[in-house]
Amino acid sequence: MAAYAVAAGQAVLVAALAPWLLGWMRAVRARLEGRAGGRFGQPWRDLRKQLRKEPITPADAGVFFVAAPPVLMATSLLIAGAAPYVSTRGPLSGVADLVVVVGLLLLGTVALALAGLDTGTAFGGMGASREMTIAALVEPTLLLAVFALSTRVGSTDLAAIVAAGAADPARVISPVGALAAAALAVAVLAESGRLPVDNPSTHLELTMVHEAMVLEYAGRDLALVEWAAAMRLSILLGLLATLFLPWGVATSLHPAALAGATALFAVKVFALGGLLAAGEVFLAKVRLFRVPELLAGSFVLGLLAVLTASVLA
Amino acid sequence: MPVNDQLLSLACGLFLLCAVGVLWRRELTALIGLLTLQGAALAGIAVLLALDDPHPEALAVAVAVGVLKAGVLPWLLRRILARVPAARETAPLVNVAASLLAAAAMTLLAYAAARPLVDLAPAATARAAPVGLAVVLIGFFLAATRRRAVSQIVGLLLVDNGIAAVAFLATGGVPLVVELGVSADLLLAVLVLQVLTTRLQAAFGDTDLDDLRELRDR
Amino acid sequence: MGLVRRIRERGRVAQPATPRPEPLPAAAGLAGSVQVRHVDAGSCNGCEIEVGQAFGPVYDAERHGVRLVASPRHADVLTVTGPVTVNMAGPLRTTYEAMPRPRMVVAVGDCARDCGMFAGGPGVLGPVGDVVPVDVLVPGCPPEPAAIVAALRGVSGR
Amino acid sequence: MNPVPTGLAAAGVLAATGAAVALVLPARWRSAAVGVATAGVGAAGAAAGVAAVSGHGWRAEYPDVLPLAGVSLAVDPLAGWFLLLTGAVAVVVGVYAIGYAGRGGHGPGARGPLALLPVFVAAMLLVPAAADVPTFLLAWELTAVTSLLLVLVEHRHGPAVLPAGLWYAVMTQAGFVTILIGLVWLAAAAGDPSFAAIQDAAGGLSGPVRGGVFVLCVAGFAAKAGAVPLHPWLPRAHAEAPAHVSALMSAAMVKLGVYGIVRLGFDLLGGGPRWWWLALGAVGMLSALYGILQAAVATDLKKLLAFSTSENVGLILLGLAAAGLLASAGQPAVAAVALAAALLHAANHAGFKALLFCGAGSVLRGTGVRDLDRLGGLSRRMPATTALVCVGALGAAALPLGNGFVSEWLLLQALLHQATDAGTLWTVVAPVAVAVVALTAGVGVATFVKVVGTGFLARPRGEEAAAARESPPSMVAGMVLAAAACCALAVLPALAGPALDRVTAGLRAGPRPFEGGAVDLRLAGVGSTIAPLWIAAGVVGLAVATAVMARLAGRPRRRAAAWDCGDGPLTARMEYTATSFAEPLQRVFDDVLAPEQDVDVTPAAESAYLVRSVQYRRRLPDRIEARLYRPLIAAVEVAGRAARGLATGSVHRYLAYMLAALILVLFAAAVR
Repeated sequence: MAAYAVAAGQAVLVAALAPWLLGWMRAVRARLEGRAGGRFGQPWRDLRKQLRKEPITPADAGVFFVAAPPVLMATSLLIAGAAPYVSTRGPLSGVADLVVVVGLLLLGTVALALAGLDTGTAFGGMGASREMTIAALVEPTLLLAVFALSTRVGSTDLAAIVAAGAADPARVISPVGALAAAALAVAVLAESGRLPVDNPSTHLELTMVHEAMVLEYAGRDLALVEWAAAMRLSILLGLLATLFLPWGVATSLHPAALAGATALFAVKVFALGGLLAAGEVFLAKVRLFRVPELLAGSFVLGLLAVLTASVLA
Repeated sequence: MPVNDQLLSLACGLFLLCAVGVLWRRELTALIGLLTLQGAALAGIAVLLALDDPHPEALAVAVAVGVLKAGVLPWLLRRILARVPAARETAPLVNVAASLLAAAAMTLLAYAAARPLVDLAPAATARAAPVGLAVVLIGFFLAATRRRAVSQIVGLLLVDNGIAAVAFLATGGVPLVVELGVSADLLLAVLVLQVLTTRLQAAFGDTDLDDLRELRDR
Repeated sequence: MGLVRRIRERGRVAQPATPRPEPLPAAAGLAGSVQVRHVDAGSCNGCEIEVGQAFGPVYDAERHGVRLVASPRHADVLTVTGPVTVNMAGPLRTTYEAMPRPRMVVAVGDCARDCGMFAGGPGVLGPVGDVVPVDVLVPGCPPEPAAIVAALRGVSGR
Repeated sequence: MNPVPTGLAAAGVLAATGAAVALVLPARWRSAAVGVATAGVGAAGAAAGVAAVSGHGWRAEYPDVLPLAGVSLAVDPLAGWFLLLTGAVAVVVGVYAIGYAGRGGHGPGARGPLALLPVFVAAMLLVPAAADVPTFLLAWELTAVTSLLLVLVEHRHGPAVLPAGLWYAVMTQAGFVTILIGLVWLAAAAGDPSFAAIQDAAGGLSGPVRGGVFVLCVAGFAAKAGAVPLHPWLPRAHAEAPAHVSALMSAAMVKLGVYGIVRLGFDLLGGGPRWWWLALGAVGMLSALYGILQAAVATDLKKLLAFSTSENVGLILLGLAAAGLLASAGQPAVAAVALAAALLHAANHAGFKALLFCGAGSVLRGTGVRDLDRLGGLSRRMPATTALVCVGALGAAALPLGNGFVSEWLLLQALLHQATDAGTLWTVVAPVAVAVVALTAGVGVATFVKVVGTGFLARPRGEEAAAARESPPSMVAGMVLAAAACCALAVLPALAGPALDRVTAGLRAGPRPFEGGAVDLRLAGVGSTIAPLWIAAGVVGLAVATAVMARLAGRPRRRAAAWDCGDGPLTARMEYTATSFAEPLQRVFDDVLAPEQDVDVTPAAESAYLVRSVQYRRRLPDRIEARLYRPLIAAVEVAGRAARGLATGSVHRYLAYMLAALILVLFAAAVR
């Protein structure tokens, strides 16, 4: 029972943290660009307002358009609850599998892509087409990184991987870990629609990927989509943090350990987010057809990680 | 695993990553930067091996390799680049994504092919020997598929670095004379190519080596 | 790296913020968050330059919870500039219709208020208020960025 | 009473009855009677299969049925798995055919095609039940002939049907010849044509014989399975055959090729050296990647599904190859997982592909087109079909909540398990295989988003789609059955666990792949668990909860015209089409697909800079076919022309040839 409470707590934690993370990243960026920028809590205010506004369904759209935001939100919540962010003693062992997590993320992407196509607008279709292309090309990198990580423990169970890493830090700081982290980091950028793959703050439709799919959403639909997108960023950064900096993740259900792990998780995710935001100041979006190059590079990194893992085993 | 072995595997990883990075990047300055880093990694490997078995000659080779690969050769390349305005590999014969996949395939091949070598001397150092082989293959690939003269020189230097790495790792060091002889050859090659590039630039306003076909008698 | 040095030397270019203005009662539902969609209904583009400045690093409307968005579906506030021309009346109306309720219109510039120097011109239909209901007017030809920011702050309440 | 022979006998009787009834009854009742009979054949076969996988073995000899060889039947768990799979597909297709073939008695509703349908199903059921080489070959050929006739049913309706039939006939017969040679060679070497005897003798055969038999038979089986590069018949035959026949062929018949490989490689020959499995794995990876890339850029719905069949067969073959490789490297526990993954994926593919081909048939019937670029808007006009196709697409895309996901997860588990003592080869092959599976899965998702998104959602892109009608209830009912099977496999794959345990145990492939678990699928050899039921419950429950909570928090929904940037209403021509959706992928894989594109720009008369119209044309020739088969066909044509010199039309000459041949044979016999 306590384990289920931990899972629910994790889901709530990630859901609550995600808008703050976005605000923090915007603030870092604004600071480096010489602007004053909004407050950390601004994304939360945006969400609160959007939730109260009226949703609009395009005339030709059907059930997919309406269903996509809750489905996207549900996949994010499920991953947030199942992944061992705070404790490795999660109850959802058949869900907290790295391959399942990759699949659930893809399911959310697909829901949104279908919604984009369901609107019948040119931009919706364009965004869906690009998003699916990128998602398809990211898969090999993601799974090779999974491969490299799972080799050490002989299982793709996230809790087992994190627990093994927390028990033996030397395994994490190794060439395998570094290569897998680099490969996964590029994949995370592509999955969460950050620079240089997609520009989350663009207003130019022709360069949009994620934004183009959601141009038709309004009101609470939009709130759910943006909230879920923010959660996906937190989830992915959280995965990077827990897999490659596994220290502090609670291996018991002791309240003190859980509280410490929660605080540490927030610190790790915010640090990674700040790093990402600072890095983005120095980057420009690459052309869509240069993205495969980037992903091929990260694919090679993943492959090297796998090879290194078997050489050093 | 002892610290020394860890450092060695780190140096080997860096060595291979630099080669992959050379395929990844298009800016010629970045290529030279990566080559410098790779030279440093190679020197690092040599130093670590020399420390394993303290030997003044081996240490001298390591230092010489470091000076040459991370100092002299990159400096020469930068000088070439300073005279040639085209600073990017705009249209390689094989596109970058395919090159990277080819690099992955070659790494796998190197790993599979070097297995007997590893079994022969099952030391930690020999286990990393496939890295050198992979770099040799990547170097050849680079030289074969890039248009700019500077990229091709970098490719040849990768080949040399790879050979040196295999020699170091598999045998625990190359005889001083051999290594210095090879390096002198290479220095000569770079100097010749430097002259060639400058002439090419003067004749065609470009350093695309495919233009050399124009010189053929018809 | 040059960019790092520039960032360190330049620091913050945003002007210090003025005290918080009186919030509009009509905008209470927005609760400190305003997303803006901009429509140029036929202006000389003078106002556009000023609107652009309002969202630039110096005036930085983002710190008051105001953001430009790419679709009227995402927007709460429509900023409109210029006298409404015959050809832009329809698109302006559709844009307003496309916005989810509650929604507001901020008319920017003298032309938006009374067609300014273009009044009576051929192809000019009339001021913005004739086409969509206007909640806030920002006078000026063109208005200063600070005035635009102040008007938007009135809507966002921050 | 043993249920296996009862089921098989019932299937035989029902098939004969169905065929007879089809020939006798008037057109009005024909499709209903035959549909019910076909479903009955399927149900009987499936019942026999269920009995076999739950432990009822059976074998019987009928020496008098056929002269010389006799007929020998046996059903073990492996045969039972494929009986179940084929029978279940036949139930779906039988119910579906009641409506699909009930169009006034022409095309698929004519006497002959309907009479063939139950016979085809019975022939397919006979293949896994065969227990010696002659029976197997007989059943195989019966399947090939009936399916060929069924492919040709609509030859008056389209010019592409006859060439499709020709391709299929040539490839399937060539495949039959290689299987014939291989199996006869094997039987000769073993000294007895019965499978049991071959199994006993196979261990003592020499390496070259075993290898030769494996290569010959696998070539034939892979051709039947539609593996690249033996696939060119598949997109043609599946696209041109009536939908229910496509469903049977793609979901069931293609699996018989897989059955053949499993039976031969793991049972009759009992495993083999590494190069067998490396070659099989290479074919599998090539099929998977090439199939899905062609599917991703295809716009013909049925052709797309056919290429997706190649892809899935590729994944299955990859699983088999991994099983063989791991078994030869001394990793029986992981090998069992890989084998179970391949078998489960065969079942999953049967489920979703039967559903999708039936759905394609409904779309074709409702609109008259199968070009995705002219479809769209069907979610309003054909809601039931759309919903059911979505279930199939979810499975085909291998996304969580779909049935394909579970088997791909299993396959990945087997490949990801980095067995340190499995040797260098495995260390090098496994990452490549993982990358191929991952890319296949990713592109597969994009492909099926395209199918659903451009085929069924938003506005219709052509007037045919605008006038679409929903299918009759029996077609929908058939699809509902298939969808129910998909959902069951997706949510409770653990139910298949004991059956798969028994199949792998019967093949002596290794220990049981699964540890018990009513809801979770827990792997014995690999420390991983998946709980599809909890995943599905979590996603659905959380989505409903989110939707309800968001609704309570906010205002009522409004419907408005889509945002058109203020410039007039959006037309269907502004929508993304299937071609435009796939364009980025096509560009990324330009070097592999080598599309032929033309862009014609017609300028206006007033100025060269004003464009009156732009025309874009794209053709995607099958490159493997062009490079591999065109030269072959050309060579055959040259040889044929040369051989025409022998045939002058003189009867005396032909008789003389026969005499010469007879003398030659006798001479050879005498010398020997």
